[in-house]
Amino acid sequence: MISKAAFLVFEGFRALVRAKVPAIISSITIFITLMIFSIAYFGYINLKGYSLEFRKQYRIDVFFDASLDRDQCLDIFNSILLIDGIEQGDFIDRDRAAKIFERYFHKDVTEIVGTNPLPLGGKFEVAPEYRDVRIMSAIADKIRLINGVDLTVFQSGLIKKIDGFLDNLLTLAFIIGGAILIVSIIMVSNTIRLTIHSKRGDISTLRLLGATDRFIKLPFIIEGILQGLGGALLSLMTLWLFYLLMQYLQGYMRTYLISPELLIPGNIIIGMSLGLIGSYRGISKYLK
Amino acid sequence: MISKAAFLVFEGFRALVRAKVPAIISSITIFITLMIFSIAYFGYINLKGYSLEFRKQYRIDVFFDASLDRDQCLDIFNSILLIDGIEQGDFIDRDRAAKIFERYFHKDVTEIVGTNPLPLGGKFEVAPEYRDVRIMSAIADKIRLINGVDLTVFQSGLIKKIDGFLDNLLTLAFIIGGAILIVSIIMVSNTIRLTIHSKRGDISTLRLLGATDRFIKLPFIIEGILQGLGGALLSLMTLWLFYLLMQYLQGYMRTYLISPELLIPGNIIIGMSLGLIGSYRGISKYLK
Amino acid sequence: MIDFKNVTATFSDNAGIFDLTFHIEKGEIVFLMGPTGAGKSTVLRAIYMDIPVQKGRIIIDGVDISKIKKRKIPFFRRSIGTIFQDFKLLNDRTVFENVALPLHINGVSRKVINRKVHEVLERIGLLDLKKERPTNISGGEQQRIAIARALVKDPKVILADEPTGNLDLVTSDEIVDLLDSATQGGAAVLMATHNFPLIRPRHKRFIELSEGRQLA
Amino acid sequence: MIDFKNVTATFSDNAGIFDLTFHIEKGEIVFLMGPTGAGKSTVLRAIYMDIPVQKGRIIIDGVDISKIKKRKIPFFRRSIGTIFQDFKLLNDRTVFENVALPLHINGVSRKVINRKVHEVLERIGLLDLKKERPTNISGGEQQRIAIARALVKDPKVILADEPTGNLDLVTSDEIVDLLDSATQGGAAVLMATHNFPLIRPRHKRFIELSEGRQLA
Ligand SMILES: Nc1ncnc2c1ncn2[C@@H]1O[C@H](COP(=O)(O)OP(=O)(O)OP(=O)(O)O)[C@@H](O)[C@H]1O
Ligand SMILES: Nc1ncnc2c1ncn2[C@@H]1O[C@H](COP(=O)(O)OP(=O)(O)OP(=O)(O)O)[C@@H](O)[C@H]1O
Ligand SMILES: [Mg+2]
Ligand SMILES: [Mg+2]
Repeated sequence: MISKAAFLVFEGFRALVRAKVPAIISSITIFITLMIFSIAYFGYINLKGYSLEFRKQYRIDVFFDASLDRDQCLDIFNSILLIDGIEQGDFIDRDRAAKIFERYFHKDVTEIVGTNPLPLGGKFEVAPEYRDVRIMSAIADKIRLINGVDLTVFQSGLIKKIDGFLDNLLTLAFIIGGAILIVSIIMVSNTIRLTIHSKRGDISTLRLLGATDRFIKLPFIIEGILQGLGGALLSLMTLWLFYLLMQYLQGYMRTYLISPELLIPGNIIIGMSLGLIGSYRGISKYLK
Repeated sequence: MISKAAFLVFEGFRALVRAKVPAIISSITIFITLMIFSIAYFGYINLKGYSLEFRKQYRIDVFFDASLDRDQCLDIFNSILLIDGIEQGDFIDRDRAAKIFERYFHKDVTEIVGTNPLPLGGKFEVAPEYRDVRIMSAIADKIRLINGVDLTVFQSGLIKKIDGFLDNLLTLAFIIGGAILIVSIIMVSNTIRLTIHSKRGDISTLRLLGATDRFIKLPFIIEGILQGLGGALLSLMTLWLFYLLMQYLQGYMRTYLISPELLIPGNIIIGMSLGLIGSYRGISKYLK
Repeated sequence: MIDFKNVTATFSDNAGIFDLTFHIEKGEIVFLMGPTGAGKSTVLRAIYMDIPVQKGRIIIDGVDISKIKKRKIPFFRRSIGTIFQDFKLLNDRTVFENVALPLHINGVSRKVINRKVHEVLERIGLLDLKKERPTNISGGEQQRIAIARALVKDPKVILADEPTGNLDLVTSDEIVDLLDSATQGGAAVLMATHNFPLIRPRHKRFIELSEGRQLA
Repeated sequence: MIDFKNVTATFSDNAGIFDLTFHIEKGEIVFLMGPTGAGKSTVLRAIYMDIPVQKGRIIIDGVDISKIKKRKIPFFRRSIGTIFQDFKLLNDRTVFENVALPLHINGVSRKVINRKVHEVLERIGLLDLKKERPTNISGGEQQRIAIARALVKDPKVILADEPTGNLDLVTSDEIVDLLDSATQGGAAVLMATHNFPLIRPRHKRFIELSEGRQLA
């Protein structure tokens, strides 16, 4: 039994060498699949990265009652900082407010009014996992209930727009990713089915010689796994070149790269699994 | 000669029926390729759509000399409207300025100051083809030189950021699109090569019977084109379902759909071309 | 060993075999004669279960083969050595690998395989070709490899379909000798052939077919 | 018509044909004899340019075939009717389509094809099978289809490689008659065979090979 299993494994290896054209084509298919996977994933983490960067700018603005003095305002400011989800805050005194006035009207408020009548306030950033329209609205509502808070501004309109945009993109990325997954498996198993189809004569001879389905299947499956490994190695080599290019382009456009600790085992495991699933599906369908 | 050509065309049709498994698999490959193409293009026009929508918000803010009265300001406002690239403008009188003040400080300016000391100004939108950081900066510079203009504000920082982001996305989309194009051709021609490989015995027999390369090639190429047509029809059917889904989702997320006038001939032409190129490459490589 | 009881196996109304009854003993060699298209290959294919039998029973080594479960067919086929009319060699393997294949299927150890394959190639005189591909040897050489592949596993039943069609008289005679000698080990041999001059001098039993029916 | 001048075509040092010289006239049938592995198929393959010739010249119908440009080889092959030892039928076409193929390659009109294919199938007695696939007919029937495919285009040169290996004596004789009758139309026929009893009564010229060399 052991010598038979060894023979079948060995057969799988030799099948690669015996029928080079189909083996090469299957490997290329898996290689391409892995490239598409990797690039899609690369696109996805970049989208995600850009999205997180944008959400960094989400903040809640608070204005205090005009009747309160600076110290009272500071107390309220500090109590807001303790609210769950608030990461950090920026206290806005009269001078900061004047700067903001200047930013929008490009005039010094004291110059045109004589005094600085602007209200005190604070800007708050939320922790990354709270950067979402719904959650931030809830936080803004909570702040609004605090005594001495005159007004809470959360630009939910703009944020909703950006959020919506990013969500659309990520949804699209997911739809595409899911499609790619299904497509890859179909593609690989079709390619392997074709290579099996081109050996249909040999398969029927093996059956007439008394080979069980297992005996016929195993070499194909091992060949499939090896083709997957081959495709994975090819894709890693190509991705390495892609990395060099991206590193070079890093100066021109910001990109997030997949870490090699994820990329290398990921490609090898997915490649071999594709080979395994593809050949298993292919040969099983054929033998039915 | 005519009867021979007719025979070869007919052979191409019959090859589809004779070897169903390879024909179906080739059609599926082309179908998948077209789906990827269509979805990628769908993703691209959505990106483009979102990008244009964002750029709609790009504008140039202008403030006028405080010493000028309303009519003088209006004259300057109108002269700015005539500048090349300016699409439309919004004159900001004292009341509008007060509203802006309220938007940022959430107080009525007359209430806290007593009068309305805010400057007059205008907001200008540029025509779509001018919505670009470099071009808008140039326009802003031009406005700045006009007599009576106190200040021109063009938020080049924010715009640069959004521009950069969108450009990154579109660059990514183009890299992926290019990759898909190359990959599809390889994929289709590999699949067709495998189907040819499975007929290698028959090809060598045809040669021994005195068939020219042209005689051997033509049926494969016609078969390839038909497989392309089959794949295109399959993809159109699937895309139709995808459209129904998208129309249903339209309520939840904004999407731009490809017009059927582009989609239908596009898929058929690309599908048949893929079949043609794939089978031509496949059989030519094989016969060499 | 091989027992046909009113066996009918048809492809259409007038092609196939009809109502055949015969018996072949352990250690016996029987020739299946008949012109082209008479149904000789059909008889053999019915035995190794390549085609279904519509009527009657085929009993091999005491087992009614219609009772064999689909899952068990491979194991049944392992006990039969078949020489196919069209050889059915695997072109992507060497001669050695082709002959070794049935032993690998039977799960024989590598050492035994090595010895047995060398032995049988020696016997048919083609040891020199062991590293060649079937596409690179002559038609008669291919035929002898197909014979070697059937004999290498010392089967209880040997089915030979026109095993000398591509061989000259001398070599053909040697092959029939080889098949004949297999009966000494207890095998039952059924050999389909049209070559009457080849088998006439042997005075063995033969079954004659014509249009799927038994003569005499 | 077929002229070998000191032809050597080898696969290795001791396999192939060595220094063959012979001549076959228009309208002549010649048998190529020799045991298995003697080089008969190699002679035929050298003629239809399936293998390269290392030394000597082969002249067919006045043309030195080594001078034929690669692009012109298909046109040269169209003038030859070859019956391959392993038939080389296309399994994905019907018998009719297989036989019609050389005519399609030669660009004959559909009407003529129809007539000629029916004619030749009638002559070899297999018209009933015209809609069958080669996989669904017997070995001998396949062989006769291969013969029909070679004869259908009325070639000037007919190369027959063991065309009766799967046929009984009566049918074999009919086939040789058929090949012989083709010489009446002026064709040169070269038929490789081991079946000496088949050709002996015909008193035709034969070339005998042994280990790639000409005897006598
Ligand atoms: N798969 C098939 N489908 C339909 N008809 C078939 C099939 N196989 C064989 N036949 C027909 O059955 C008859 C017997 O065929 P078989 O192969 O048994 O003949 P045979 O005696 O072996 O002939 P040969 O000596 O030519 O090999 C023939 O007429 C043949 O055409
Ligand atoms: N493609 C090849 N590569 C290497 N050796 C070959 C090849 N084809 C044939 N040979 C060898 O050349 C010799 C002659 O082969 P050939 O096929 O001409 O024999 P043949 O006379 O036709 O025999 P048979 O009667 O068995 O068909 C044989 O020893 C064979 O092994
Ligand atoms: Mg038969
Ligand atoms: Mg030969």
